[in-house]
Amino acid sequence: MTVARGVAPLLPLEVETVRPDPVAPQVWEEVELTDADQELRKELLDTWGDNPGLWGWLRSTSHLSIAKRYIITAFLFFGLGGLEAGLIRLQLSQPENSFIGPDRYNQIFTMHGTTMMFLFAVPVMVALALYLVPMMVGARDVAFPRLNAYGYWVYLIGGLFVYVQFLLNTAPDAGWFSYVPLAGPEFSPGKRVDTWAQLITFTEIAALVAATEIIVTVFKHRAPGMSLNRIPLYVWAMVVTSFMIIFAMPSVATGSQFLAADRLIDTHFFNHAEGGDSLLWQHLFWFFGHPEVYIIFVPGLGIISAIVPAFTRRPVFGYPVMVLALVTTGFMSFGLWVHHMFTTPIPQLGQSFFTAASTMIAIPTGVQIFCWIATIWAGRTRFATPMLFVIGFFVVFIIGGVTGVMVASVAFDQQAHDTYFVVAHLHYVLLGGAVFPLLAGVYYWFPKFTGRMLSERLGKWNFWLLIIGVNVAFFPMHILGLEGMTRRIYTYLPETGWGPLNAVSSAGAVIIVVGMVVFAINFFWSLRRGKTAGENPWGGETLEWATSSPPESYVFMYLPVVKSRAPLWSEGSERVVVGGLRSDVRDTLTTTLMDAEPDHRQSSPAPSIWPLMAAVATGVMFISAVFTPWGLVVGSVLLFFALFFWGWPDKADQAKRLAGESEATA
Amino acid sequence: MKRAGVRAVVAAGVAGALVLSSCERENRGYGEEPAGNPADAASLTPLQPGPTIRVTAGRGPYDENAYKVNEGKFLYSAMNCVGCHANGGGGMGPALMDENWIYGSDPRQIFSSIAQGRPNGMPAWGTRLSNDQIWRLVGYVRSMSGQLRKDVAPTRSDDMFYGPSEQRAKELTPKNATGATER
Amino acid sequence: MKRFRIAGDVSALPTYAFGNRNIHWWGTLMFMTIEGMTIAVCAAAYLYVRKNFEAWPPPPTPLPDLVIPTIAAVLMVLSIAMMTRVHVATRKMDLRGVQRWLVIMVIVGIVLVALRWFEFKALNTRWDSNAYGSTAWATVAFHSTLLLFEVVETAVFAALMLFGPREKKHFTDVEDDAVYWYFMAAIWVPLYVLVYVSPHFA
Amino acid sequence: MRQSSRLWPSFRRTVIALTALLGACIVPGNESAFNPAGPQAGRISTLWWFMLAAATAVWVVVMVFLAWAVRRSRQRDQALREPAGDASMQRGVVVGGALTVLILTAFLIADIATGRALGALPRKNALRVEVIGHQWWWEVNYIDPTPGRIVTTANEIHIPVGEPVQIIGSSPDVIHSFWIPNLHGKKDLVPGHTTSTWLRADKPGVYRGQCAEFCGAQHSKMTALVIAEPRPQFDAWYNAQLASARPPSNPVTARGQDVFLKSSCVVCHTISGTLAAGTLGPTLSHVGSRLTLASGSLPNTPGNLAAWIVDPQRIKPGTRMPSSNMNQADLQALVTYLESLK
Repeated sequence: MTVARGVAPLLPLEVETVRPDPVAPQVWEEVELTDADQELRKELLDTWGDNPGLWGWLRSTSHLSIAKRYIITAFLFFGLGGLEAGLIRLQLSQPENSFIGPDRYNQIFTMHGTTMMFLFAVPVMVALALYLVPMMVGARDVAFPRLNAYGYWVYLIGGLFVYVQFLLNTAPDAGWFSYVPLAGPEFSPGKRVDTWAQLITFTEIAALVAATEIIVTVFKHRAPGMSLNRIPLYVWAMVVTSFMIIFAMPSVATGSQFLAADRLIDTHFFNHAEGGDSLLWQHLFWFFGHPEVYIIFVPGLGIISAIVPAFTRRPVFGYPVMVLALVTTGFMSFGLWVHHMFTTPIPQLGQSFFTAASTMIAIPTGVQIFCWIATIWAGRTRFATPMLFVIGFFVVFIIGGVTGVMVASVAFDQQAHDTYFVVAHLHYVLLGGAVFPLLAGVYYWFPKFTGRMLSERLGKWNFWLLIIGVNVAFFPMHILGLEGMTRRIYTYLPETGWGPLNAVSSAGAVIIVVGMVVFAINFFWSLRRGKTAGENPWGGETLEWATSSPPESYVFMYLPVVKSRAPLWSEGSERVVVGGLRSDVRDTLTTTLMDAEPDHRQSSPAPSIWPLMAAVATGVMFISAVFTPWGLVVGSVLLFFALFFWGWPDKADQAKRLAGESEATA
Repeated sequence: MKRAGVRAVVAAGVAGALVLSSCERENRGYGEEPAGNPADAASLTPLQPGPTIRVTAGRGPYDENAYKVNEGKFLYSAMNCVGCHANGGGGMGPALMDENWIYGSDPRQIFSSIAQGRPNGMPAWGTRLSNDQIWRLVGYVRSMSGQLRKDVAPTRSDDMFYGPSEQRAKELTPKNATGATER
Repeated sequence: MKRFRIAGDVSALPTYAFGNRNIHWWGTLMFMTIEGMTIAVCAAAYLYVRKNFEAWPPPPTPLPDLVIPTIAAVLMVLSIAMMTRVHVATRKMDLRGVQRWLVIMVIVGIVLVALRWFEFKALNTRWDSNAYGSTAWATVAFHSTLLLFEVVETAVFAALMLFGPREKKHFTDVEDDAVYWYFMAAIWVPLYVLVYVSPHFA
Repeated sequence: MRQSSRLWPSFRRTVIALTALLGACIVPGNESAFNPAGPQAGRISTLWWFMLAAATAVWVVVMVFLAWAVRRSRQRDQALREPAGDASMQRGVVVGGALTVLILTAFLIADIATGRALGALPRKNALRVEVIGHQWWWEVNYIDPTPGRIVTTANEIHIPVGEPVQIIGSSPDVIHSFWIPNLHGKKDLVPGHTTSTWLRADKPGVYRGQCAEFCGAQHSKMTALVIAEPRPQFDAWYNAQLASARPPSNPVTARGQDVFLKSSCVVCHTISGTLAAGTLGPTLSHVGSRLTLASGSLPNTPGNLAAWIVDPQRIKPGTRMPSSNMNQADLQALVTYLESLK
């Protein structure tokens, strides 16, 4: 079996490992390009650049442009979800409000949950990772570029499908987790819940595909020298998140296909009269549901671990403990889904196990928080907007965390389940644990995306409006929840006494909307008139700051060699790199899993329209399946042709590639 | 240029039809009463004095509305129509899922069959059910023999399974008592 | 000013690698994990629903036949052995061997798909009869999508190796296809036992 | 269990004193878990106050540490790098981690203790009430060995004060969830499963609860009332419910009954002692004595009853009760008759 091993021996890299915690340089110095480098840069731009015009845009497989589209689309859905939240708060701002009828309201709150969870939270974290992870590990592109494009197009088609149905009065109206039998064939006539079931399929495919790419990129495309203990914490967080996606999402993808089958071809998965069980749906959904909220939260932890070193001028304290905590959180998240079902008639015995698991999962997150606080204590901290949002994370998330531990107890959960106490908990954890770190990440990496800085003044306004708005909007909900206000009610009677606190909560929602408008203004204003940012405006330690802002299409002219956990801080006066990758073909380096030694060169596929065609075929397949089961057959034939032309090697491209290789290495 | 224009118009028409059809299918229409007075129900038999006037095929108000037809299915079991008609296969009462219509297959004729009652035991539901409820039953009865669109007809119910649901029923062209096809 | 220091030259490295050194192997592993979880969820639903029945399969439904499913399961296991011929041929870069065995595997695949049609009949129940029928059909149907996808992929690779623009890298891709076939065939054995054999001992 | 129960009340007093400040801004009213009227809700309320205190303490401590770390960090001119710094940080993290484990274990013990305490509450010869959730109202049946003494009513459950009550829940259509915050936690009524929960009201009063699991268009107007009253009053009410509906005593109510029997009401509603025996909707045999109409949507006044009969869709859009077009005189007679059915 040794025939296939590389001809040339592994390269002796004259690299010695630097003291583990290098000191952050005061002033950041950019690399000076020689004439030869300028020449190489032109060739690389020509090879890696996207073709011009719309056709080029549609065929693009560059992870930078795909990830940018992904993030912008996710933020558009965030805006739509926010509008829906605004409508909900308007309707609930006073008792017996006739602003929205029950049918419209059920569609709006279901679309709010579905949009925020499936079309914003997971996709934006995954999209941010698709942009940053390849750069942070020192790779030129994500592992499977065409698959990356396919994932984005499927996500876009899913999002458009559900919102077109919303306009056609066919948005799902059974809650973002569509409990059967209400979402079943008998009690949800029409095509509303079918739309939800197919949306799940689209967003699952997109997330699974992205998770596969992130894992393979981190395992096989790391820069030479980046051994496992030198992988940045953000990248560790994204690897853990990707494994959670791989293991959790098939559960809901299969479950939603069961639900669609029950509704279309009369199967009996959830029909208790024919042996099915509605609790089977809850198990299938929440086995995915709880890891899902950690899939949204763990990237937030990763973002904070990426931001804290830059603003405290020292690496995060306790790297091994942090990685262990991330992995533990990933594993434990699969062991506590039944705490969503404490009030259902399942045996009491199992519930105390899930109480223990739900309580203990707070430990890894707690340890991480203490490590960050220790890092802040030991560092010289500068409070720019990203760091403000990190402090906001501490303030808001910990309230959500402790209420989470409260509802972990079976006894208390019987009072709090499905009330506004849980609504308060989930908003504190999601806004605190995901949106605040996300906004911190946007303020931190915006210079890298666009080459311009977001304005600090607007940033501070945005932060203070948000943190006040979140607390004013969601803290009263704790009290409302324990005063009997249940979830998903479109109105309530005046004598319930919930009016005043709901009015306060609605006022808070207005503050949040104003805060997000300030963010949007800051975003669009800075795009053109923000302060221009160099390669590394914040003096970050990880490799994404070694590229220009915004990065060129080839990202790294030479692949950097990593000597420590903070590569950019241990560079000294020269950047050690590896040369020899071809510039006439999209050439990338594949390295070994443990110590990232160069193993072989891998040519990244050229841009192609077929991922889009495959996504359209997938769309035709699943959308027509809503109306007729035969749609699946037609769609799969179309998908076959799309995948065939996607994978079939292009003769000219192959010839050019092989011509450049000598016989030894071909 | 003209052909492109035509194609654009056709595309817009198809898109419009799609929009209208799904809007109507999902319209819950709480509290809306069907317009028109059912009293002018079509006559029971095609026989009429003088020159024969083509009876235009009428449309029930809920033929496009999945929610109302599904509520009709609820009423079908709640009002114990199952007792005589079974789940459409017939028993004491005639079968409802086949192509034979003794008293006419026009929605207004079905309406009057339910409202006025028919010989051999069909009770008069006119005083016991509101017009809206009877029109829902008319919609459901027509879906049993595949008269309604596939995406409007109800699917299985959470009870014992008696056979393919109305959504998967084959479309049968209705015949009246004399065996001649109605339309 | 800061300069680049080129500490090594990778141009001499090969452009393809076998086994877990190449990224497609890892991609296949991830897809196998996803499909494995999907099958696990179907099996879990099958077992979860079982507790709602006293008799399994419920009385009017006869026991699933064993003849054809057993033949298919044995052929599935044999197909693993035959696929290793392809695997070895790819490692030896033996083009003739790979072409011959891929064509054989496509034929085996078509036979398996044909048998699968009869295996659905051997379930002796419709998917809409009751929860037993639904979960049995779901388990076999999800695996059938794997089988169909794998046979089509093998056919495409056979066409590529026979007629298409071949290059050495494609041997590694055929190897990954073989690995995926092992997974698809191996996972069918427990499913066969679960859906066809276990009702006989309920 | 003996030893810990002596500890428990003293512990409870300190906890309640500690959170009196925060508690002040919460108005303990009807339908509130803060104002337990029974042992079950009481135990859970104690657990809540303990957890609130612990959680607030955790949050405050972490915020204090964070503020201290931020202040200390701004005074440094250079990030701390020597091993001494790492050692003190490690001590901090280890102590923090240990405290977290400790507090979480305390939460766990408190929960298990509450769970066992709830299980240990007396259940002997409890009044057995079957509650069936329908799409958007509650059917209530008092189970009794002798069939003649079974009382069927809707939306309002009378229970004797101080005696355990077993609620046996089920649902024929979608998942509902029976929850009276003042008395006990919620239990989901899942089709195909029956579930049971035990309540006890130690103080008389009307305790309101709402369906807690989203069940369709009118999920928000599906309210249940539990009316706890002393034993004699309960027995009087029970016997009144057993008796069949009062026959009409004057011409107006006679005409009302006649209108009722001739119109579409009989298809869905029952009035014991008359021909009306429909079971699709709630029984109206003693509708006059009920506090609310349409499952808690309206107080039971003649005006509301008339408005509800004429056009229920305006009050509960989506409900299955059809609107009726009867003339004013018939309507008044019908309402008078129904109100007379005490």
